[in-house]
Amino acid sequence: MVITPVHYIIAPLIAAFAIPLLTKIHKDAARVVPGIVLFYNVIVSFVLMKHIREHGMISEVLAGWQAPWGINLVVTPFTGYLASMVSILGFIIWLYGFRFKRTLKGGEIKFYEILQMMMIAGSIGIIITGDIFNLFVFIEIVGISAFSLTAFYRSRDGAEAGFKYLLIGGFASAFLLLGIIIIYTQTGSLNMAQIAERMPDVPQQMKIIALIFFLVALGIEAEMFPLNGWAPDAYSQAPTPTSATFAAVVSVAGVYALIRVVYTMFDVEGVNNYLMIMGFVSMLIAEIAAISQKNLKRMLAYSSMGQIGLVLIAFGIGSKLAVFGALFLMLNHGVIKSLLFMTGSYFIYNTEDKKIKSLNGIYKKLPFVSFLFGLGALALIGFPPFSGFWSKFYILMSAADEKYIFLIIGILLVTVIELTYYLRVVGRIFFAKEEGEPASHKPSVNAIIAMSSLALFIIVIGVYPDLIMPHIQSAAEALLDKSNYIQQILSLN
Amino acid sequence: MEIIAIILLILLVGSFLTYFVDSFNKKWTGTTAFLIVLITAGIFFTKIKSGYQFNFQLAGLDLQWGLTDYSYYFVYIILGLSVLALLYSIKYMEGKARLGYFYGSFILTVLGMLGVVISQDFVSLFFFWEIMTWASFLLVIYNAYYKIKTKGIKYMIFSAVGAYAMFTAIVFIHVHYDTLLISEAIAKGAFNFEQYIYIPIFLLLGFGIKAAVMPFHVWAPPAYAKSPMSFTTIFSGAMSKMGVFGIGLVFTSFYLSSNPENFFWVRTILGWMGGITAVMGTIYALIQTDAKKLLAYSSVAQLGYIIVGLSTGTQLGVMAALYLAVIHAVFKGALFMVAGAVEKQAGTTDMTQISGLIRKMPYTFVVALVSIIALAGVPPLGGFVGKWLLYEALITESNNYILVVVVFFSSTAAFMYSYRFLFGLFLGQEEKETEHVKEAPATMIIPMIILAIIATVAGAYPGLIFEPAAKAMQAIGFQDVTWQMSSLTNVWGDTTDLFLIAMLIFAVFIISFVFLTLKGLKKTRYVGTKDISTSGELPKEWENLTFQLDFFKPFERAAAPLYKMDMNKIWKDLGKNLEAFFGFFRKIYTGNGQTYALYIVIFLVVLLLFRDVLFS
Amino acid sequence: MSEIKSIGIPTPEEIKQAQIDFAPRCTSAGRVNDKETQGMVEHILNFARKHSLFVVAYGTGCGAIEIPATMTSRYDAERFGIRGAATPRQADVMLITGYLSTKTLKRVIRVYEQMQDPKYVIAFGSCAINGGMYFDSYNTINALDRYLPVDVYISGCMPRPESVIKGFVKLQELIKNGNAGNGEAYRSDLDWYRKNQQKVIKNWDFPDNYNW
Amino acid sequence: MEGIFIKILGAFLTAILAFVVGMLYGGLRRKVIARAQNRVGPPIHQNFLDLMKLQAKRTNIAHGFMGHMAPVWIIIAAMTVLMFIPILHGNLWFENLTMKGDLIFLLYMMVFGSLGMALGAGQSGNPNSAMGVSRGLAQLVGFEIPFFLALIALMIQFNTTSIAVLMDHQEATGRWIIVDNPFAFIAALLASLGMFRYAPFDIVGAPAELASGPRSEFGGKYLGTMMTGGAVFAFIKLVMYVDLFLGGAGNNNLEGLAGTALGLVELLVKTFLLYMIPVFIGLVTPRFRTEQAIQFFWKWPTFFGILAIVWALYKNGTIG
Amino acid sequence: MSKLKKENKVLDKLKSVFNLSGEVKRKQRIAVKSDSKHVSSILLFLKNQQGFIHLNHISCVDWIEENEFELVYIVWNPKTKLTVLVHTRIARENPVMENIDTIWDQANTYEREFREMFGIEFPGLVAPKEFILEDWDDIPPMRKDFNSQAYALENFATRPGREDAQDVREVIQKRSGEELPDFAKKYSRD
Repeated sequence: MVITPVHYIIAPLIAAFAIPLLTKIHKDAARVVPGIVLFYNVIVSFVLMKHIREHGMISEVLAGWQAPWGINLVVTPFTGYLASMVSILGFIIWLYGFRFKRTLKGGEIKFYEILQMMMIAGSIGIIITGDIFNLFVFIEIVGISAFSLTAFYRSRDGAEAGFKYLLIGGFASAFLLLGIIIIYTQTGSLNMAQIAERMPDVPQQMKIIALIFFLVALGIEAEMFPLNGWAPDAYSQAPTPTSATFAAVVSVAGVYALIRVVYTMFDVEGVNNYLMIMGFVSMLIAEIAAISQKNLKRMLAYSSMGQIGLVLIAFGIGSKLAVFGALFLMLNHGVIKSLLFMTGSYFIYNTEDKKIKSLNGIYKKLPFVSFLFGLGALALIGFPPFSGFWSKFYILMSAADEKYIFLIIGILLVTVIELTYYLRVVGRIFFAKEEGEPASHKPSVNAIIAMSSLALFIIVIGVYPDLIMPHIQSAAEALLDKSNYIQQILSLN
Repeated sequence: MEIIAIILLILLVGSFLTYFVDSFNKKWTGTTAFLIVLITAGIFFTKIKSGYQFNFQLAGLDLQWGLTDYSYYFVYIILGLSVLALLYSIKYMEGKARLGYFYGSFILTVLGMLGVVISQDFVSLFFFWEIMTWASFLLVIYNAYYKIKTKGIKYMIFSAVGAYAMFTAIVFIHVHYDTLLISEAIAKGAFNFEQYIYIPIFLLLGFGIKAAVMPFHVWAPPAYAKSPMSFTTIFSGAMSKMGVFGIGLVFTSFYLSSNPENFFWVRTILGWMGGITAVMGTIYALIQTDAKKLLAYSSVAQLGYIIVGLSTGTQLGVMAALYLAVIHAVFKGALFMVAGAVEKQAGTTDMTQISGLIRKMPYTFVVALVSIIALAGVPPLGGFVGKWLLYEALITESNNYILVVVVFFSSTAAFMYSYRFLFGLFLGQEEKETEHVKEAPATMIIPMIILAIIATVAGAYPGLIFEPAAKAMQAIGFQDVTWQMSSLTNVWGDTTDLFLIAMLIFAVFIISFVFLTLKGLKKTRYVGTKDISTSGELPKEWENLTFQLDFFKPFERAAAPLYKMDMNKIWKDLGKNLEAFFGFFRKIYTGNGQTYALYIVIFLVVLLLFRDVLFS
Repeated sequence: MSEIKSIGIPTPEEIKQAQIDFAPRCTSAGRVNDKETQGMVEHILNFARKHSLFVVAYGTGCGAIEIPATMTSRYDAERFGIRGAATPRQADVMLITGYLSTKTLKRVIRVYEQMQDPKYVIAFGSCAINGGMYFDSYNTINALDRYLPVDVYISGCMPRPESVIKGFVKLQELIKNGNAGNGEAYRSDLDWYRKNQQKVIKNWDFPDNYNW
Repeated sequence: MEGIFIKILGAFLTAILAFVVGMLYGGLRRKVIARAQNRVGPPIHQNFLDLMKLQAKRTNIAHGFMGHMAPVWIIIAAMTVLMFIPILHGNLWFENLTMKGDLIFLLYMMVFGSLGMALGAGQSGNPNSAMGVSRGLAQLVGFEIPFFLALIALMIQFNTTSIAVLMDHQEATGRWIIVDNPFAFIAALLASLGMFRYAPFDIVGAPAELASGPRSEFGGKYLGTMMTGGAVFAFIKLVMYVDLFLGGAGNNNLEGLAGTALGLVELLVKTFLLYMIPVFIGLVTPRFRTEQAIQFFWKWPTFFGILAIVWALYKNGTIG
Repeated sequence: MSKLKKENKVLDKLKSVFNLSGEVKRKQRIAVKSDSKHVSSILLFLKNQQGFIHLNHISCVDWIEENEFELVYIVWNPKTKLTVLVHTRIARENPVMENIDTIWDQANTYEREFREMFGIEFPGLVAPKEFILEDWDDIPPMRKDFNSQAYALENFATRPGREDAQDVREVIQKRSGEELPDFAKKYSRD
């Protein structure tokens, strides 16, 4: 096998070092090279997915140290699914931001490209690593890229948002490290499979305290209430492709980490309830906050938090159908929210301020972008025949299977709130009387391609979900089959 | 490929095709849409017969599409009315902006409605229901440039609440009865009000909101009035019938049930809700000054009758409901078309602005007259049959004597707004402002006249509608539905012969008309409306002799307590309070990094303190 | 007072001319309903007309107060078939009750023209006959039959209800003989009437076509 | 064949009878009012003279097609309702094409004329007409409620919606429905006050306020035809009340012409007595305002209507 | 004099404030004569200070010999039951008088009438031009130089025999052969 999981990590790292040099040769290199790297990642994903479908999961060890002693990269159908999703979305976001420099006021394009690439690569690393300390390292990589990107515009607000993110990210790192330390002292291992194997021997109190540190730390990354104070500011101040990345990639990685820790490493009762309740609270508060937002990007940020809450609810339910729905929703959310951020970015670009108010009648200026935004909004709310419908459908089905009737009603009521604010924006875009004469920036070709491909995905999956469902199904099975995971990793060596 | 899938595909592709035709050539957009739906209707009625079924799998679910006699009955309404509405629409929408958008959404709505009635499993039902809802939402906000925040959104919120209630019911049917097929759910007794009462209640809530039942009707009047009239025709005529369709489906188990006592409360409550809907719709209709709004409230009231009919559960009652569903689609479709024609030709439908159009738009007036007579339920037109069936059902079969008075009150008060509509638009003073008005173009008149003819024929030969209605009733659980071609019989054996009535009225009409016309023919003069006896005063040009404002003020004063119950205000207050409440929660996100850090610490501490409670 | 001009007395020729002007319109000659030409059907119809007089009372002057008295139990005009009509469309008889100012004349003409044939006019009191005590007023017309065809004048200032009933009985007699109802005469002599009317009513804004 | 001929001839006879009696009753009313006011009053045949005069008007004004048609609607409604109400019970000549009336049909058909005339009045453009129509419709909503309640009471007490069956029942038991269900009669009687539109419910045509309301633009042949229709309608209403509550007429055992004559006399007596109730009430009362009239109907008459239903249910054995 | 204490008090008060002449006509009635310029201030004073809150009437007299119009404002105090008549005179050519409908709304009606019947202009009077007359095109009819009879003869057809409006008393006298009574002679036209 020529292509191994390590290519995911190696290629971006090499490129990151090479870009400053290549920029000297040709100034466009900084923009082209990340694309090549991300595209390579997509190829890697496809090859690996094909491989694991045929031969089962892959566990690659680095530097010759066998697991559990060495660092290993694991591609199961689950991680493979997420990694593919992240890399594809990453590539599309790059494609969208290809001509990004023209919008820059401060900062340098090469730093932007490198950080963006590193953020995506780090997220992939979080997903495929099998080692808990390595997880921490990757989270730090993502975090540092994210802090810098948040403050990329070097404006007052940007700096403030970046600092907030940094502050809270610091808490996350500290707690995560604390958790890792506790676990290491108790199990003497950093390999997740081995930790999971040895977990039954750990004293209950230690286990729980370690779990709480993990929950708080990773909850910050996964934007769980009340740990998500950084998110609205970061989303709204970062460059738009970065916001899209936050929504589609970073949050996915955060949720992955949380789920991996909760599902695989620990065997504590009550975590599921915790996830469900906190997920619901996050969702409720986020949507409530979103309804009174005046800034489009902030609104989308709160909406993202709400969607992540729904994902957590689904993971909290924990049945196979629920996990399936959650994974489906993660994919849908990544796609749809990227689309919304991309289109929303063009709206903002065409108006003076980022206010929703100034979107009145922008349909006439940007018909195609408006159309895509409307499509995305309808899909995100969960209207058929768009892909969002199916994920919500399965999550609610699974909740019903467990007879959580009030949860279902709650989720649906929150959906009504969601629908209200999205349709208000859609109504403004299409039907309100336009005011003023904002400058008209038409979308560039690459952006149109990126956005259209996302929209196409939404419609196709919406009408014929069978295209993607087998993959998600196997991913869900892989996640839930904990013993198989442990055995495979520990016996493969 | 299955023929039904082809039909849906034609509509789907047609929707996009229309959109693109519009950017190509604006003139042909309407015609394209009309042809697409016409072809669809042609294929449907020739190729698909009742009893057709199509099973397939999607997304791991067993789905089933098909047609019973019951759903076929509604297909008549949907496709028939859509074809006429689109024919009408060609000229009506001419010269307006975003035609592609309009027709695309229009066809999508038709697709959604068709999908709803052909679905025989809940997932497809919900799927198409939602398509129908959002596509119609796009059309509702098509005109509402200013009130987007309240009017259109109100419709969507109510629809969404209804749809999600339905969805909740669907998932629970899946959980409790392990089926998604409607027929199986009915067979397993999912709607029996014995166990899991919330399932049928949620379903009824979902359908009831679409059928604009009492406390949830507030979305309907503005939505009906603000949409383009050619769309309101099917919005009020056909789409509201989807709610009726659903209620009928849910009640199938009631009609089939061996112990109907289970259903006593639900049918009583629903019947009363329908009755109150009828009354409130009527009394609000008669204080409107905008003809479109008047018709919209009237639609709400008429839907109330249908709900009452369904809730009786007797043969005559359900027959009344189904008959009214068709006849309401017919006359209300025609009336909305009339309102649209007036709007198109005179620029507004505000009855305080225009009056006296009868000489300018004679054909439109005749259609309006016929439809209004049908609406008011006065013999010999089709509306009377529905009213008769409803009253007889309530009196003779379901013994609901007070409800029948409520319904009767509503339908008597309906005379008032019926008159108001005709008087406001067509009769009264001929003002100078409307001098330029001309008769609407032929493609707008023809569909109206077709509908008017149907309403007339249905008065003498209601059997033409009874026949499919009887079949439909047999499909939802009635046995041996009896009907006659042109007479009505109740269970006590009292008969009313409609054909004779029609003939008698026609004969007297001819005799007295000829007498009155021929007598002093040459010495009878027709004069304008300025030539009236105003105590000898010569009306000046600027003098306003039009009586339009506060038309029914005495009635308003007499019925003042009824007007105090304003549902609209209650909902509005609820919305405002909720938003204020949400604003309070929003303050959690202070935007201060220190606060956020504090949250994290507190959260950690709380988790650590309550770790034994939370985890074990 | 010396500034008031003395008014010239019209010459006999002028008086004669005036009499000629008045002559054909004051008598019942030239009616559609000569007794000779009156057939059986018309006779019966006249009987009905005679006994069914719907009255639109144009309360122009002080005579308006006499009408209610006429309708009361004491005088009981209803026994003659006299009955109030609310609008000119339904009415047969118009009562001009007293002096008629130019402003009112316009309305009276309008009402008269809105009545349907056959229609009758009864004028009350000396003011309606010749101006009465207002003969030299700047806004009271002096000779009503210059402007409208009058069937019966009731003298008096004001006529009491007995006189009013007498007038009605006279009208009934005329109707019976086929001598009342000047609608068609008015129509045929419209030019003459219009000329007179327009002389008084300065700002003539009636519709051009005469409306029966 | 002969039967049909007799029926059609009988229908014509009925129409003529209704017309003559209705007109005479109108004249009688004027006479009664006059005598009550201590004056001579017009002759009884005054209404015929009025009608003749109106029809003999040489010119006529119509304000357009609907205005022209207005009397036609009234005639249609009057004739159709007439054909559905049996004048004499079981009589060969006065069975009116044997269309045994359905009460709900009658209820709707009776408003047909008013609505049609309202349309004609509306086209004239006279504000008074529209105002009268507005009042009339409001009043209609008022008095239809108790009337309908009374009818429902009859329907459920005797399990029929047909007026003919009710008459059969009265003949069979020999007991009038006024005895069987007095409250229904009271409710219907009070409703009839509004139906006749005499004082205090003459708010539609109130001459001093509205210049005779909807009729203000009609004269000549139009007014005459309306009068005809109105007269027929008055008779129909009376006959309907007699049929419903007072046992109908013609229940004698005499054969042939004598029986018919006796039946007609019986009918005239009953209708006359019934007619005098609204006339006398109208004689001594001033006029209501519209909202007062509506509220009147919604109070006591409605109460009696509900009482009638309760009574009917009690008699029927459904309750108690 | 002591009887008319109230009246004199008001008159004295008025005299002390304004330059006017006046007298107490009789019980409860005071007449003052003033310059037309001061009328509005007098009326305001009466209304606001003295409690004459009611405007009874305004009348106008055409003194054609003196070439003046006389306007009389009659105001009334409901508490003391006193009436004050404010007389003023204005020139007959281009007569202009101050508009007082800001003090009493009902003055508007009187002023409209004066405008129409006498041709007096009230600057600032807001009212339709036509009040009683319709389409009047002669000099205002209440002026004494307007010849009503001539106007009537010219405009209205006259019944034969009444053209000159002869004094019928002589005819009566001749017919009856009786002497005219004194009161009849007193009001003789000549």
